[in-house]
Amino acid sequence: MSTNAIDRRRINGPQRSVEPVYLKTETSVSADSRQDGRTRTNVRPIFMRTGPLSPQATSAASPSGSAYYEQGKIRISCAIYGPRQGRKSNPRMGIFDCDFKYAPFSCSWKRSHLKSSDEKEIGLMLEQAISPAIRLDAYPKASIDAFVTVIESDGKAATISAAINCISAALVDAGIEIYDSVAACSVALMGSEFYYDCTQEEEDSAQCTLLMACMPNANEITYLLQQGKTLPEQTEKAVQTCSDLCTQIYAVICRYLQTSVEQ
Amino acid sequence: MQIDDIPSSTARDLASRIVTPGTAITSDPAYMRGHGTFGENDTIYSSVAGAVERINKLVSVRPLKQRYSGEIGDIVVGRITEVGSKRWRVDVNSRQDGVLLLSSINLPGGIQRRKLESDELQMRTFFAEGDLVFAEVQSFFADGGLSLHTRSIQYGKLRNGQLVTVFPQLVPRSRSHFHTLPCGVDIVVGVNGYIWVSKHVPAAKVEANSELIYSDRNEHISDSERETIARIANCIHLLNRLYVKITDTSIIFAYEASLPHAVKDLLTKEVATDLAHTVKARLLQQS
Amino acid sequence: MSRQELLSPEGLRVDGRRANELRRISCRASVLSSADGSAYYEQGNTKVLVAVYGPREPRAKAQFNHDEAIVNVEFNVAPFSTSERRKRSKGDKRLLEISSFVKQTFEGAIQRSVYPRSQIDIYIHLLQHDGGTLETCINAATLALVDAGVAMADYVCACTAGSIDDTPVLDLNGVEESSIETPDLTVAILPRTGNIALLQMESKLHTSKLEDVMDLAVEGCKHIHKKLDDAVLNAANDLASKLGR
Amino acid sequence: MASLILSPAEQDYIIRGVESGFRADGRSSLDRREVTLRTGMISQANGSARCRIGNLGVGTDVLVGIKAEVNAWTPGDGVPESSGVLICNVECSPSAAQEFEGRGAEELNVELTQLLDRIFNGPQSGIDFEKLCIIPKQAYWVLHVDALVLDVRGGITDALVWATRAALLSTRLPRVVVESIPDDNGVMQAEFDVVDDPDDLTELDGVENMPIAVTFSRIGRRFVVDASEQEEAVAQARMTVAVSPKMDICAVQKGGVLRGFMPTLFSEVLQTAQTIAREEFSRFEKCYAEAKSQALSQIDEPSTGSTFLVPF
Repeated sequence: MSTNAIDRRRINGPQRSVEPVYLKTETSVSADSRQDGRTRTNVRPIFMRTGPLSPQATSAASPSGSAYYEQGKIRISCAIYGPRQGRKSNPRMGIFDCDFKYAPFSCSWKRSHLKSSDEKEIGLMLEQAISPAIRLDAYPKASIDAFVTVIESDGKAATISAAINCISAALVDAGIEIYDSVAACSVALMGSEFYYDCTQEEEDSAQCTLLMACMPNANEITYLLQQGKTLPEQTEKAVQTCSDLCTQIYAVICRYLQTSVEQ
Repeated sequence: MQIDDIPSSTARDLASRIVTPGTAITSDPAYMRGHGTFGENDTIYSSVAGAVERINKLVSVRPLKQRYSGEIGDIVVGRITEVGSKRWRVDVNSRQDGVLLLSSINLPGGIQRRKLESDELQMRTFFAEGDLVFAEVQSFFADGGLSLHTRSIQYGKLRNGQLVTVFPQLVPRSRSHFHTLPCGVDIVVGVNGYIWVSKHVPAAKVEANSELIYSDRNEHISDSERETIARIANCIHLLNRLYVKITDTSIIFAYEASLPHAVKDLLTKEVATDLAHTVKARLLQQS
Repeated sequence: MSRQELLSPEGLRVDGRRANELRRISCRASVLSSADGSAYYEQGNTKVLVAVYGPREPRAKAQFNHDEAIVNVEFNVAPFSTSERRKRSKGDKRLLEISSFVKQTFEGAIQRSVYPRSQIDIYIHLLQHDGGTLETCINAATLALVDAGVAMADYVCACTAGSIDDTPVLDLNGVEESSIETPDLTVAILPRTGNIALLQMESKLHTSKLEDVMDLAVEGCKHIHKKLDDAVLNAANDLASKLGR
Repeated sequence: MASLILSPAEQDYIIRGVESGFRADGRSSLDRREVTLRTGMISQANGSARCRIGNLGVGTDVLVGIKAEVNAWTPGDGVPESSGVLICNVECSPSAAQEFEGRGAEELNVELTQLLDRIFNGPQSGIDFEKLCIIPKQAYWVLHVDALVLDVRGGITDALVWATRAALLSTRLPRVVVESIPDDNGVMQAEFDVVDDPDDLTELDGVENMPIAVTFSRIGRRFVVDASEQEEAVAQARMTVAVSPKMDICAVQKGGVLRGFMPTLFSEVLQTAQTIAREEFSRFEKCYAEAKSQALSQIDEPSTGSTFLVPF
């Protein structure tokens, strides 16, 4: 996509440069054999580390908590600053603020350095997904800021759910009080079956994508987004499958957090 | 068109005239300039659109729609917007926020308790942002701001009900603004257009323990009380939309006229129009 | 559009008006429920909606002064207002210019000393654009301010005028305004005293012709004053009758 | 949406009221306020509508204008080869709330714009975008949906979807004539020109099965529909469900930062959304028919061309 606003602080390349249009390869998506060999209900392998950006010596500049999260080709890094004196403050409870940014090289087309409107909206989504889990009343007048950078992205809904998992891990690393960790996952409807954790090609050819974040122990859906048309029963079934999938991802996150704390 | 040109300009005739900004009212030097007017080489011109009012030698123009401008002794309802050092800023639907000083509120533990140092640190135990306060205008500041006080026992924090906002011009100044309606609902009619409709709490109960005056907890409100409060609130909305004086009598008229209808239909177009006719008829008949 | 077509030999203009004829004006006061004062104003095909709030507590604690009200104007243009859809960003210079013109005009007319330490907000929405933007904004803002009961020394009426083939022409529409040869001048006056609140012209006009173009515009303003006065009286009488005055 | 701060006592009063099924204005949890709809008041736009949700002319107020423009197709635009596109843009005016001045409304504008885009731009909206393509790989129609929010008294998402739906229904596009003309070296090139005739206008296809949105605000342990301003200040979360006339779910979006929805509550929300959507569609038809008749009657009475405040 060409840059819309003229960005004076950087060297702007040619006004309009376009992603090459690849010859369409035959993508056969069937129940058991997907493009990358996964089965329909198979989730891409998850790898995560907490604390890469926040060395033990806590200087004011370093974040109070951070996490690095990989899910298949998706790579996300997140830093948490806070609780600290923020721009806007609420006397009764803290404010969770989230800043989301794709790296210019992270998607198949070059992303602009300036924050686009869909990045702003994703930042808002992450706030709505995570802040129900944080004990905001324990931090009156303070603000907790999360800065999420997507290093590599593969599938929009999958990237957002990975970002949510990454933030909830970083929150634990930052020692911020939360009711329960938030786990997120996404499914896409192709034909009449829901495919778990889809890549960008699968998402483009899907009729509908559904993204859900929930707190499995607290049994509460903290975020839900469906894009595309489905039958009501399909939405109901999708929410059910998503909550089961979230419980599994939640288990992975918790196991990792326990091992990292024991070290 | 000057007043003096009219041969028999009786006071009543003068009063009922609607003027717009820039029209000359009178150039008779005997008259003095009041609100809503300004003088230019000894002619009085009106600066707002409204009805001319003449009180013996004072000519003023009261605009039909204007924000509340305070008078000393007015009973007002306000919402705390900001907690400052030893003071609260209160939104009273006026040109600027009013000020409630820590020294002009009742301290829990009765009148005789002296103001302590710690009170200044725990301002939010008395009033916090968003709280509704029932107060009286005590004085004016140099820049026209209102200084409020809540020193009498009936004043203080408002609970157990909901707020309705109306045009300030519709609330006439009267002796008392705290009424208990026959249908068992308390209303506080603020002269600044904020009206608090709440469950009836016997006055004796409030005086019993003065710790209660700053609590945020509502008492138990039964469904029938809740329905009556909602009915009264909708009636006040209706009166406001009809641009009719809002007094306890007009509210009672509207309440009685609304009884045959369900509460949620009161503000639908059909029900509201025929309610409007009955209420206007009774008001004309009564006045 | 060659100049000749703008003014036909018989003296008729593009939309059939005479040289000294105003476009059809229709306006109503108190059209928005939540604003203190509001007005909807149509002059020809230019339609404007104005909401006035205030005088109220200034939001930004920094900019208020203790002895008089400050006037704050925000002017935004609906993207569907022009024939070719154009979305303007918040910092668009042209919009800021018009809002500063409106602000200067009303800073003189409003009796700001009556409302110390407060702020009067004027929010203008241009719903349809066919020439005479500044003119319609000022007239609509006047109507909304009077509807809000803000103390003003007098109405502020604005009108545009220009000259085509050396004949002074009143109230230019979109086509006449955009053609390069016709100079256009906007004048805003306080009708009672005739004082000029604003005089704005961005094109060349020979000084000899300036006099009669200005007089024509002032004539137009007087006519607009009558229209605004009727609208205010309608709204006021309507409220007064309800109140049983 | 607009940050109205209520006292703890008022919040408690509203929450207890909702949980006992009796709201502050007498409505039960599923009752909606009256809706007034007007169409065709922006003559220069291809379609326009104005929707106010609230009783006695006091409520959330939205004006939507639709301008259709032709755009030349270029490969990298992300626009499919043989279909038109719909671009939404929502602006909250400072007349709705003082904090919307200057850049104050930017975050809300982004959220509402993305929500409208999620509902109306794409196959889920039911609009036949193929018909909006003039010449594949060469030229297509772009529908600019611009919404102006004049007043916010709760239920801003529903008002936006109502107004956009009415505006798209009343949209008329000029007819396009496509013929192929041999260019200088004999290759047949497709050319088009737009017929500028006010009586020869075509409607959009498939607009009758556009969805309608119902927003559920969670208050305490229950939820309410069409929350008022005070109820939205107390609500801890909200869920907007867009339902098509054939009872398909076209979009679901959760909002609100304080709490989430229990799965049981969500399935109840999904069922209620369908029953309410049926009533909303019949109500929409009635309002839209009245709006069209109102538009005809007003042509001879320009001064009330757009009766903003219903005279009472």
